Order: sequence, then structure tokens, then C-alpha cells
Amino acid sequence: MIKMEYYLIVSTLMFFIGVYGFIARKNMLAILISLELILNAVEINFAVFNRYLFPGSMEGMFFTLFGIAITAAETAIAIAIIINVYRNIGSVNVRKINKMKE
Amino acid sequence: MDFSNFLLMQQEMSLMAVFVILFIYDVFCSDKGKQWFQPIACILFTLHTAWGFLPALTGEAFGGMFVNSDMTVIMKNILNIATLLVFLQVNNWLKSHDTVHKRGEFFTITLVTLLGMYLMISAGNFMMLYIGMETASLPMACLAAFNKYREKSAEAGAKYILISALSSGVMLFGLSFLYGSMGTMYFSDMTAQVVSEPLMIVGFVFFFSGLAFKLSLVPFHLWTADVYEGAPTAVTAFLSVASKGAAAFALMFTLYKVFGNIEVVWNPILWWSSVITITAGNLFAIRQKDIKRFFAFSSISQAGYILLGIIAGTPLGMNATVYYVLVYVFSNLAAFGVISAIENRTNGNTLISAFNGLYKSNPRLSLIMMLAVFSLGGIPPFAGFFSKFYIFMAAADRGQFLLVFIALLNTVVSLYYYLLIIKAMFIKEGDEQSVDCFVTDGYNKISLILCTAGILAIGFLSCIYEHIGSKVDLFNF
Amino acid sequence: MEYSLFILITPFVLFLLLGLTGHKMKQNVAGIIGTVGMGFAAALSYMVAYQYFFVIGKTAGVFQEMIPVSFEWLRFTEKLHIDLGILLDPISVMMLVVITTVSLMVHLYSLSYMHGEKGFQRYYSFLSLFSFSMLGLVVATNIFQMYIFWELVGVSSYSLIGFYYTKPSAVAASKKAFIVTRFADLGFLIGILILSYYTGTFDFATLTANHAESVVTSMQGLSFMGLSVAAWAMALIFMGGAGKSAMFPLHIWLPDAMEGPTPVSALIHAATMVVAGVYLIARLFPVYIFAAPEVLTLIAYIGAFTALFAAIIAVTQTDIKRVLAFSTISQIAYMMVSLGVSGYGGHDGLGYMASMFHLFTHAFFKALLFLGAGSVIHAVHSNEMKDMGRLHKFMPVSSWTFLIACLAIAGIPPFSGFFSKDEILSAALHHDKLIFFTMLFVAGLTAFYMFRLYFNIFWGKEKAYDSHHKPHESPALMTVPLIILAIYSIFTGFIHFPEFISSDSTPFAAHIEWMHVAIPSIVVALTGIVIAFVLYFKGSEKPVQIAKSLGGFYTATVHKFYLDEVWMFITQSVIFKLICKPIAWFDRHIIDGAMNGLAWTTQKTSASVKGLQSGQVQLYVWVYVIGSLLIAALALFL
Amino acid sequence: MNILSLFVLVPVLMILFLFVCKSMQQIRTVMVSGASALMILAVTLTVMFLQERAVSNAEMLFTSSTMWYPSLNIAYAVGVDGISVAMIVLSSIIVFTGVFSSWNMNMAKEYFLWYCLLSVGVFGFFISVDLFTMFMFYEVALIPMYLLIGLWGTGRKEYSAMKLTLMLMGGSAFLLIGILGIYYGSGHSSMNLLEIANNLHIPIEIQRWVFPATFLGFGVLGALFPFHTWSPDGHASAPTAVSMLHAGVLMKLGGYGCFRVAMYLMPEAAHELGWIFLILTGISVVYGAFSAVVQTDLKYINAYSSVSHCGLVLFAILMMNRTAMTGAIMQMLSHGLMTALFFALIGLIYGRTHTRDIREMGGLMKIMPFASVCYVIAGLASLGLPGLSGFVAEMTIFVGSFQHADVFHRILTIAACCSIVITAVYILRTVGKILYGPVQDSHHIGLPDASWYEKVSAVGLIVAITFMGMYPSGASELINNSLMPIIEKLAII
Repeated sequence: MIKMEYYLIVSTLMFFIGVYGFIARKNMLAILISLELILNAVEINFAVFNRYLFPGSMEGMFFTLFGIAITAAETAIAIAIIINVYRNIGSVNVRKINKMKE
Repeated sequence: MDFSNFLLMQQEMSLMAVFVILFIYDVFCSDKGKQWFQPIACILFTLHTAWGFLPALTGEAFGGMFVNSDMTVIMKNILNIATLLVFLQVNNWLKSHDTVHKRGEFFTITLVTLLGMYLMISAGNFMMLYIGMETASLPMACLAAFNKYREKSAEAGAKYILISALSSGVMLFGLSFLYGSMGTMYFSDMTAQVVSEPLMIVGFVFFFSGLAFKLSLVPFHLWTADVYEGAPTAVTAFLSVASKGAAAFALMFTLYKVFGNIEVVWNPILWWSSVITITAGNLFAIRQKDIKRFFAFSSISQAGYILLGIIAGTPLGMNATVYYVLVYVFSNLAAFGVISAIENRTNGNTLISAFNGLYKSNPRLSLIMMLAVFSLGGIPPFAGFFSKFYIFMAAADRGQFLLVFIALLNTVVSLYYYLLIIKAMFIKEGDEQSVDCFVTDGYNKISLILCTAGILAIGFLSCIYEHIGSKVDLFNF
Repeated sequence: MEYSLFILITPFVLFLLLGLTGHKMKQNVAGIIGTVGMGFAAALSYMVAYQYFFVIGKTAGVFQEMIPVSFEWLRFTEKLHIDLGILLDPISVMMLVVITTVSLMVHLYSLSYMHGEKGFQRYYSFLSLFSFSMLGLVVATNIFQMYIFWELVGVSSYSLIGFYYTKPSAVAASKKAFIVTRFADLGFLIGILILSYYTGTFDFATLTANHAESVVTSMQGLSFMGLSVAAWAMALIFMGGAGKSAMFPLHIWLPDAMEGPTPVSALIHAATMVVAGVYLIARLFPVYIFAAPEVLTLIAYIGAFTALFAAIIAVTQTDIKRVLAFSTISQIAYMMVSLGVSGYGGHDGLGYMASMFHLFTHAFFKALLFLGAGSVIHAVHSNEMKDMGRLHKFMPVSSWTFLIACLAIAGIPPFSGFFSKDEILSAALHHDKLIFFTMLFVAGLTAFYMFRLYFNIFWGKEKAYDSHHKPHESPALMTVPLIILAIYSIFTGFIHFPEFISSDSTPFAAHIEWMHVAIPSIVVALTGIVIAFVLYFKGSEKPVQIAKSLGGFYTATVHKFYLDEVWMFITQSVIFKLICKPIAWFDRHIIDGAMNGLAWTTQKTSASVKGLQSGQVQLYVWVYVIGSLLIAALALFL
Repeated sequence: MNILSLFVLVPVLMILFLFVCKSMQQIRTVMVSGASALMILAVTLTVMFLQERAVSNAEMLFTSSTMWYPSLNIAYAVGVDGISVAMIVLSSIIVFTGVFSSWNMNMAKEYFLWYCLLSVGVFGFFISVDLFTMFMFYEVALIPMYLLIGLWGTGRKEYSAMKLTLMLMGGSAFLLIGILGIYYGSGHSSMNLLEIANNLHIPIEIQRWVFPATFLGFGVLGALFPFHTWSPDGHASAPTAVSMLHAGVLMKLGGYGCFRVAMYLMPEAAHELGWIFLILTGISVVYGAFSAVVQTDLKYINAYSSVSHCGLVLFAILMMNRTAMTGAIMQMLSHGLMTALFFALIGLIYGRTHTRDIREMGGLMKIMPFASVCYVIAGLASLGLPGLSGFVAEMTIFVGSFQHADVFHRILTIAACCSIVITAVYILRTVGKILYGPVQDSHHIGLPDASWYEKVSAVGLIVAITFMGMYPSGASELINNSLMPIIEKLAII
């Protein structure tokens, strides 16, 4: 039986890799993927906590399900907007969307 | 399953009804019929708003997932008013060529956003809260990017969706910690278990960052200016009042209800973030040229003031906060109403210089703008003065005199840049790029009149404040 | 004697009448109204005097003080309140007579002297205002009322000196007069404050009552910076008096004040206002002598010095009005001296009596001198001696009356000046030899410079007066007052003053000490006259040679020992440049700069933080994450 | 309806009427009738007050209080004692004369709208005894200044307007924190001044910081050194009537507030910390006078002399004895009247010569005798000529302050006395330069003298000044009797 900590280590790693990716990558799609990493890390957390600590209830699992669904919606919208950005400035480079500053 | 639960959701129900009607109308109506969309939407929503004022059942539904109390009803009414005012202001903008064919979408999406805010407020469970927040913020991104052919709009949408996604990620991360340490997501069950132990504290902070993002507190505020500037003015208005207000309410509830035990933890956090937020907002606002961006920063510092009420953590504080948001809705929307009128006239010029000599060309508009600005600056006898005073009283009640004093000194700074607008409108002479004399469209007129009435009356009608106060109940809602 | 109130009311009403409606009247109408009113006031004051001295007279061998009118004007505390009222006692009644008489003369005289002047009505309204204030001053029942009218007198003098307000010199002179006296009044005010703080009263009667015990007891043993508080108070009050009475070094305003119309100089700067200081000291005499005798000594020495100083300057002045001005200063100094050397009660109070006596006589002959000078100036349109000479044959009346006045001031019997000056000298003799001899010498100087003046004007060389208007005798309206005043100057000396006025208002017998005082003084005076005769009657060249031989000293005296320059330096360079300018600069640059600096700092800060808002989503997120981690860390470890 | 509320109602009505006004004629009618109505009200109030005072010995009269925000103990509470009555009379006089001084304004309608709003604030402040409403009216009075100066002003008007508004607002920040301190310090049960003063007590350790905050807050408006720099620039740029109202009435809000709130509610702290402010005020008395000596702009001269005179007001208040405080209030009245007169005349002169630089003027006495004579009278009043208002006020202050038992206070008093000499210096300097002497600028020859409406305002003020100067005991009595409560409170410690 794998210890819970391992899961948590993995999820935490995923989270911060995601954050790193978000900050480091130029391509917005890559950034979206990093976002997915972050959210999935979270969902792992919920599942694991539910399974190991509170097996009595299913709350964490449900949260995970909802989370996945919402993440999907989020991605959809994000993609749509990114396409719109591409249509406008002909690039998906996140550093290029800095018309508004100061 | 017990359908009587739905009786508690009367506002949500009616909102859904309005949404469905409009949606069907939008789908099946010919383009010719679409021109009636605005009036119909407004009328329906007015009915919904009125309906919201009817006496409502209170209690918990779905095993505590959804809570409806007098307080939440009031808050939802405030949000309704805000939305209604926004609806009245969009007419001209929606007529423009790149939005005219999808004006239906604006209304429907906005309604969904509003629904999300309802859920945020009425949540009795963190999952509910999370769903509510996402329901509120995802459509908001669409709205921000609503002007498809305007680069700024797209940029605003992109920035908003990315950052809000990240913030929800961080927030969920925090929630997962909370869940892990308590094993439940229900507010009522958590209240007792919350103790100041590391995991919970970290969890709380991450969760707080999620709401702070929507409330645009420093350091989670950086998106605000860009999105406000880029998004269509109506959306900015909605964003600045409705989503801010909803976030403020949600934060207040969660802090009081769930994290009441660890006030020692969140009190200093709020103290510092309010100080920094107010100051930073003012500092950035001083040197803005674009009026929407300017109001973005001013709204940031306003958020800081809202924290003063929340930090009090007393019935007085809650009362003051809700009242503050109410006044803020009227003041800010008055300002944005004027801005959108000007923007439509000068097709998209939102520089402050466009307001030069406005008094000469459009005295009424400039007077309304002045009322709004003075009210935001907390100048008597306008409503803003009262709300600020009560916020300060609430904070002082908890002995936060230093905080109040800092906030007060900041009001001087804020007055400085508010006066810059007055100066532009009244003292500066207009030039070719400033707006000429024109007539605002009827809907916007109505909204502006409503706002003016609110700004002038709310302060003097103490019954409003007292009514809110009578409904205040810190812990069971 | 309530009707004495009308002595005050009349001129006040005249002031309002002429001031408000004057510009609508004809000049003569205004002038006549003023004169008649003044005549009425004069008649009343003579009545008062008669009734006071002869009808009511002494009770228990003493002239009692009477307060016919008095009401509370402004209450400060339970004890301290300003009353306005009329106090009648020998000196105030005497002053009433003097003021109204001279004022009436001046009113008459001005009718023709000022005829056709622009602002004739204004002139008369100011004259009435002055008379009102001066009368109010002398009949003051309490020190604060005196202060009030003191200020009013100052202002009316200001406006009369500056009557020719288009002449810059006149404006400057009036400003100078007001500010210098104002500065002195500051001392007066502070003195009043101290006095009233300890004694708890403004009332003269209470202050001076039985040997000023209220003051003496209340200030027992209090001292400040080594000097008793009483001395401080009285010295400060004397400062006020010195300012008005042009004692050294506060005398500088008086010579310049001659910029005003000559009748004004006669009324204000010779006869009445300038003696207010003397009157003030006399008023508070018991307080001085019992509570602060050291101050009296100070007064005596300052007086003696001023007398000498002014006399010396008078010798060298060429502007006839300035000569008279300095002689005024020196004569007032006489009065001060005799107050300073006086004792209290009976014959010890000789000095007090003498000073009042001299005040009385001086008023008339000095007014006469000024009016005479006025009529001369009227004739030759110049103040300078060099433009005059041999006028005797053109204007005999002026000449004769002027001569009488000169004799009077020189102290030649039987003219009034002799008697009063004699008393002063004998008072001085018994008190302090040094002062006595100084004053004796000054008497000689006086005689000399007066006759220098007289001979230079009416005799000496004949000047080339242009033919078509030769100097001519002034009209009757001007000569009549001269004659009247001349009569006064001849006969007032024979009034037996000690009968009426004495330090404790109990009459005593004063006799002329021929051996020790009278003879010497007459001799000295005659020598002075003779020298003047020799030097100036024929208009020889000697004076110039003498002046040359004196060299630096002479020029110094001509420049009034450069005191004006010193004052200029203090006011202009020290106060204006070294105090006011720096303060103003400090205000504009330091304090205001601080306020602007605040705004500037805010602007700069906001400019420096703008970089944070870079528009880069990734930076925003970076800040977001770091921020939340930081907050978490703080929340954990703090 | 309580007579006091009318003082707020009338200007509000004036505002409403102004909205419907079309022609200049109508606007003037509204303003004149409204202002005269206020005058009449003020006079009636005085008469009624004196009658009431004779029969009742209540601390304040015509008190009425309607709960406004019950949960916060905020009420619309009004009431007057002799001091407020005096202030109201002063305000009504100056509002009245101000209307005439701004007879020919461009954009008259807007101008008078703000003008009325300003007077709403002023009257409201003087009648209210509830801290909240007091503060509200206080700020209502401040804000219109910005536009009045910024729009109708002259010179660096925008800078001055901004500076003035911000500095005063900074002051009101201190004030608000002070008010909150008072409210919670006194056990958050009432905002009513009288209630707090008589039934509640603020612990000394709270007073220690609330008193300075409050005093400073009001002091800024009272031109307390070193927070006075808004006043020269503000006055210099403001239009005539605004300078009149601002120097004449608004600066009095400061003194009145210090007196009514700071001293009255916190006597212990006043005794403990008074000396600090006493020194500050002492400085501003002399300092203002000295700075006035070298100014060359007429308005700057009067601004600095206002600093000096208002400093005297606060100075006397801090002396904390009955006479001195009476003097302080009288000084407020007299300074209000004579400064208003000064600014009215300066506006008149500036309107004709288009310069305020005294070096460029001269011999105006020949050109516009009426105005010049009035100016001289104003000057004499300000240098304390007996028979005019300045003298009685200053003398009351000096005598009163000198009654203080402490030597330090007496020496300060003497120092303050020196200001009267300096005042004489700069007044005579100005008068001598601009009115007397030969005509400097040939263009000035033939300029018209005051027109009838300017005469009305000048004469009105002069009458008031002389009346007060000739019959001071009236004002003195009115004020003196009302000082008893605070004196008792101060004496207890």
C-alpha cells in the first residue's frame, strides 16, 4: 500500500511545476497546460485525502469530479479567447499581450 | 428528493426564468425582432429585481449546501440593482456594429454571472462557493473579451481568464489542505474544527488569495487595471461593482462563519492588505491618463476601504460593509454611466482629456460625474460620505484607530485625483479631441437618474442603513 | 456739572457732521460751523473752570475730585472694566481751558489760513476729532479711558500731519509719527496690563488714593530682573508718555510732524497733544512718587538731557517751524524735569505745580509762536529763514506778537514764561544742582535761538521779494488770534498757580527766589538775547564764521545728531531686512516648501512604482504566487 | 419647526430657486432676497435668544434633536448659545455683503449655487451640536471652495485651490479621527456635544491623543502655524466674495471648533497639552504680522494679517479664562468683519486697476475717494483704533490673557502685544503706498469710484464694525454669559 505522503509529494510537485510553467512558458497553450497541471494536482489532493483520511464520506471525490468539469469549461473558454487574441495580434505569445500597462 | 428546498431559492429561480426566456428569445428570434431585446431584458430583469424585494423564506437547503438568510437576500438585491443599472447602460454600446448581432449573448452571459454570484453568497459549503465563483468568473472572461475586433478587449479577456484560472487553482490547493485537515467542506461543520495549525493556516491563506483576487487586493490586484481598461465599459462597470461586491460578501461570510476562531491569524493579514491596497491604489491612480484605468485603481483603493468594515468583524462592521457596497454600486455606476456615454460619443476615446470642458458642453453629465466622484471621495452631503464614515466607525469600534487614520490620510490623496477629474470637467477648457454636446440615450438617462437619486438619497434616508442593520446576523445564514 | 459732558459731545458731533456731510457743504459754512461749535465748547469749559474753582471751590482746604459723568463701557472681569466718564480736578479743568482756548484760536486762524485749500471740510472735521479726543484724554477717569483717547489722539494727529496726502514727505512724516508713538504706546499698554493685574483696577482715583497705597501694597517686594515690578510698570507707562511728549530718543517724529499745516502744528504739536505725556505723569504722580521714585529720577535726567539736546539742535536749524519744534521738545522736557524733581505735598510739590504752570503758559506762547510763524509763511510762502528778513515793516502785528511770545519763552519778566520757568528752576535747585545748572544753561540757549529766529525773520537783511506780491500783513482773522494769544502770554503768568494746582491739591504759597534763581535766569536769558542781537539784528556774516569754526559739531547739530539716520537704519535694515524678509522667505520656502514637498514625494513615489504594472501576465502571476506564499509564511511564523 | 433649521433651509431653498433662474435679474433677486432673509432671521434669532436667555438658564437654547441613525446615536441636533448666535450673525452679515460684492460674476448661476452650498455648510456648522452633523456641515463648507477658487479665481488659481482643499481635508482627517476618538472614548453612547460634555467623561489617556488631533484638525482651518500656508495662496487666488466668506466666516469655523469641541470636551488634556499649541499660536501671531510687512500683494498682506489675527483667537482660547475667551470670540467677530471689508475693497480696487501689487498703485485717494476712505477705516480697525471693533477685541484678549496666574503665559501675552505695533507698520505702509502720495500709474486716473452695490457691502460692514466698536458690551455680554459652562469645566481641573 503506497503511503499518502507520496501522493502528496507528487501533487505538490505538479502544482509548482504548473506554476513554473505558467511563469516560464511563452506560448499561451503551454500555459493552459500548466494550468491543467495545477488543477489536477489539486484534484489528486482531494481524492487522496478522501481516500486515506476520510474514507467514510465521498465529499472529496465529488469535489474532484466538479473540479474536472469546471476545469474543462475553463479550458474551453480560454482556448476560445486565445483564438480571439490570435485573430487580433496574430500570435499566441503571452509576452505580446502587453498593450495595456502602467 | 424534497422540492420544497427550491422555495428557498426564489431569487435563483426567477433569475433562471429570466435567463431561459431571454435565451429562447435570443435563439429563435429574427434579427429584426432583436431590436426589442434591450427593453424586454430590462423589463424582465426589473421584474426579477422587484421580486427579490418580496419577503423570502430563509433557511438551509440541500443539507446545508445552500443557505438563504435575510442578509443574503439584501446582498442579492444589491447585486440585482447593480446589474439592472448596467443593463440600462449598455444600449448604445450593443448597437455598435461588432456587437449588434450578439446583443442577446451579453444579457444571457451576464445573467449567468449573476447567478454565480448568488451561489457564492448563499454557499454553505466550499464546493458550492467554488462552483459559484467559477460560474461568476468564467462568463466574466467572455464578457471581457466581448468586443471581438478590439485588440484590447481580447487582451483583457485573455489576462482575466488566465489569472482567474490560476487563482482558482491556488484557492483549490488551499481548500484541499482545509479538507485534508478537517474532512468536511461544510461551513457549519468546519467552524468548530478550525484551529490555528500550520496546514489550516496555509490552506486559509491560499483560499483567501482566491477571494482577494476577485476583490483585487494587493498583491492580487495587478490584473485589475488591464482588464478594466480593455473590457467594454459596461463590463468594466459590472466587474467593478457586482463581482467585487459578491467577493466582499463571500469573504465576509467565510471569515466570520468558518474562520471566526482564527481571527488572530486573518486580522493582521487584512490589516496590512487593506493599508497596502488603499495606498497602492491611490498611488497608481494619481498618474493615470485613461479614465477607465483610473477608475480601476480607484476601485482597488475602494476595496481597501471595504476591508475596514470586514476587519471589524462585528455586526456594526457587517452593516457598514454592506451599506458601503450599496453606496459604492450607485456611485461607481453613475461614473461608468457617464463614461460609457462619453465613450460611445467619442467612439472609444476614454482618455481623461476627453472630459475637458465637459461642463461647458454637457452640464448635466458633468454634474452627475461630479456627484459620483464626490461620493466616491466621501464628500458630504453625498452617500459616499456616510458610508465611509460608518466604515471608519466600524473599524474604530474595534480600536483600529491607526488603520482608520491611515485610511483617512489616503482619502486626502484620493480626493486629489478625484478633483483632477472635476478640474478637467469644470476648469479646463475643451479642445477638438474633447467631447462635444450630445444627448444621452433614454436607457442610460434612466440609469443615471437612478444613480443620482441613490447618491443623493441613500445618505439621508437612514432607514436603509437601519434596515440592513436589523437583518445583520453574524453567524447563522 | 453734568453739562461738562457737552464739552466732549460737541466736537464729536461736529466731527461726524463735517466728516459725513462736509463735502456737500460750502467751505466757509463748514469752517464756521466748526468754529462756532468749538467756541461753544470753549465757553462751556470756561464755565466749568469758573464753577469748579470759584463756585464750588475748596472743601476742607482741598479741591475735591468730581466725577459728574461715568458709565461702564466694557467689562473685562469683575474688577477690571473700562468706564467712560469725566473726571474734574484742578489739572483736568486747567487742561480743558487750555485745549479749548488754543483749539478755538486755531479754528479761527485756520478760517483764513486754510482758505481755499482742497479738503477744507476734512481739515475741520479732523480738528474737531482731535479736540474731542484730547478733551476725552484729559478728563479720563481711568487709565484705560486715557489709553483709548490716547490712541484716538494719535490717529487724528496722524491724519492731520498727513493732511497734504499727495506730498510723499507728509505721508512719510505722518507714518513715522504714528508708528513711533504707537511703539511707545505698546509700553503704555503693557504698563497698564501690569499695573491693573496687580492692583485690579484702572481707576485713577483708586490708584492714587491716599499715597497710592493700592499700588504700593499690591506690588510689595515683587521684582523682575532686579527692578521692582512697580518700577517696571511705571517706567513702561512713562515710555508711552515719552513717545507722545517727544522725549529723547522717541522725539524724532515731532520735527517731521511739521509737514502738517501750521495751525495744526500749533494746536497738536505745540500746545496740547505733546503735553499729554506730561499730563499722564502728573495724573499718576502719587503712584510714581510713592511706588516708583527711581523712575521719577530717570524722568528728571531724561528730561534734562532732552532739553539740552533739543535746544542745541534748535540753534542750528534754518526751517523756522523746525526751530519751533525743537524748542517745543526742549520746553516739554522742562515740564518733565520739574515733575522728576518734584516731591509730594505742600511746598515739596513745587515741581509738580511748576510743571503744570509751565504747561499752561507754554501752551499759549508756543501756540502764538506757531501761528505767528504761520502768518509769516503765509506771507513769504517758505519755511526757510534765508527767504525772510526785515518783515517787521511789512507785518507789524505778527512781529510784535511774535516778539512778545519770544520774550515769554525766553523767560523775561513780566511775561508768563518767566514765572513758570522760574518755579521749575527753583524746584530743580532744591533737588539736584546738576539739573539746575543744565536747565539754566538751556534757558540761555532758549533765549538765544528764539531771538535768532525773531531777528532773522523780522529784522536782519532785507530779501528781494518779487514786486507784484510783496509780503503783507495777514488778514484780521489771523491777526486777531495772535493778539488774543499774546494777551494770554503776557498775563497768564500773574495767576497765582499754587492756589489752584498742587501735588496733593492743597494750596500752598510759592514765592519767587530772586537771589538764587530769578536773577541768574534773567541774566542768562538776557545774555542769550544780546548775543542773538549782535549776531543777527544786522544780519552780519559772523554766524557763518562761527559755524565754520565749530566744524563737525555744527554739522552734527544741523543733522540733529544723525538720530533720524539711526532710526532709519534700525527700522529699514535691521527690522525690515533682517527680520521680516527672512521670515517671509522662511514661510514661502521652508514651510510652504514642506507642504509642496509632500505632494511632490507622492507624485515621485507613484512614478517609481509604475513599473510593477508592466502588462505582463506572467509577472502578475509571479507576484500573485510569491505574495500568497509570503503571506502564508508571515501568517505561520509571526 | 425650529428656527435654527431655517438657517440651513433658506440657503437650500435658494439653491433650488437658482436652478430655475433664467436671467441675471432673477438670480440677483433670489440671492438678495435670500441673503436679506438670512439677515432678518439672524436678527430675530438674537432678539429671541436674549429674551429666552433672560428666563432660562439652560446651557443652550432652541435645542431640538431628532434621531437620525439610532443604531449609531447620530442625531440631527441643533442648539445655540451666545457664541453661536454671535457667529450666525457674523455669517449672515458677510453672506449678505458678499452677495453685493459679487454682483457682476460671469457664470453667476453656478457661482451662486456653490456660494449657497458654502453658506449651508457654515450655518449648519454653527447651529449643530451633534458631532456627526457638525463634521458633515464642516466638510460641506470646505468643498465648494475648490470650484469657487478654481473656476472664478485669478492667478495660480488651480494650484491654490487644490492646495487649499487638500490641506483643509488633511485637517479634517485629523478632525474625524478625533471625533471617533471622542465618540468611543466617551463610551460610544452619544454624539451629542452637550451630552458628552455634561454626562460622559473621556479618559485622560484617550484625551492625550484626541485633543491634539481635534485641535490640529480645526487649527488648520484656523490658520495655525505651521499649517497656515493654504491661506495666503488661497486668498490671493480666490474671487472677492469668496475671500470675504473664507476669511470672514470659514476661518472662524476653526476657532469655533477648537473652542467648542477640543477645549469643551477635553479640558484635562487642554490643561495638560495647551502650552504646546499656545506657543504655536503665539508664533503665528507675531510671525504672521512680520511676514505681512514685506508682502507686496494686497491680498497676501491681508492673508498674513489674518494668520496673525486668527492666531490671536486660538491664543486667547488657550488662555482658558473667561475674559480671554470672550476676547477670542469678539476677535473672531471683529476679524471676520474687517477682513471681509478688506477683501471687498481689494476686490473693488483690483477690479478697476487690474493689479494688486502695492508698488504699482498710488494716490488712489484722489481717484476713488469712497473706496479709499473705507480702506483706511478697515486699516484702522485692523490696527486696533478705539471706537472700531478691532480695539475692543484685542484689548479684551490682552487684558484677559494677562490675568493668567502663570508668568509664562503673561510673558507670552506681552509678546503677542507686540503684534499691534507691527500691524500698524504694515497697515500704514499699505495705506501710504496705495492711497496717498502722487498717482503712480496714469491709466488709473479717471477710474470710477465704488458703484452702488459695492457701496452697500462696504457700508454694511463698516456699520457693523463701528457698532461693535462703539457698543462692545453688547457682544461682550452675549458671549460672556455663555462661557460659563466651559469655564466651569476648565476650572474643575
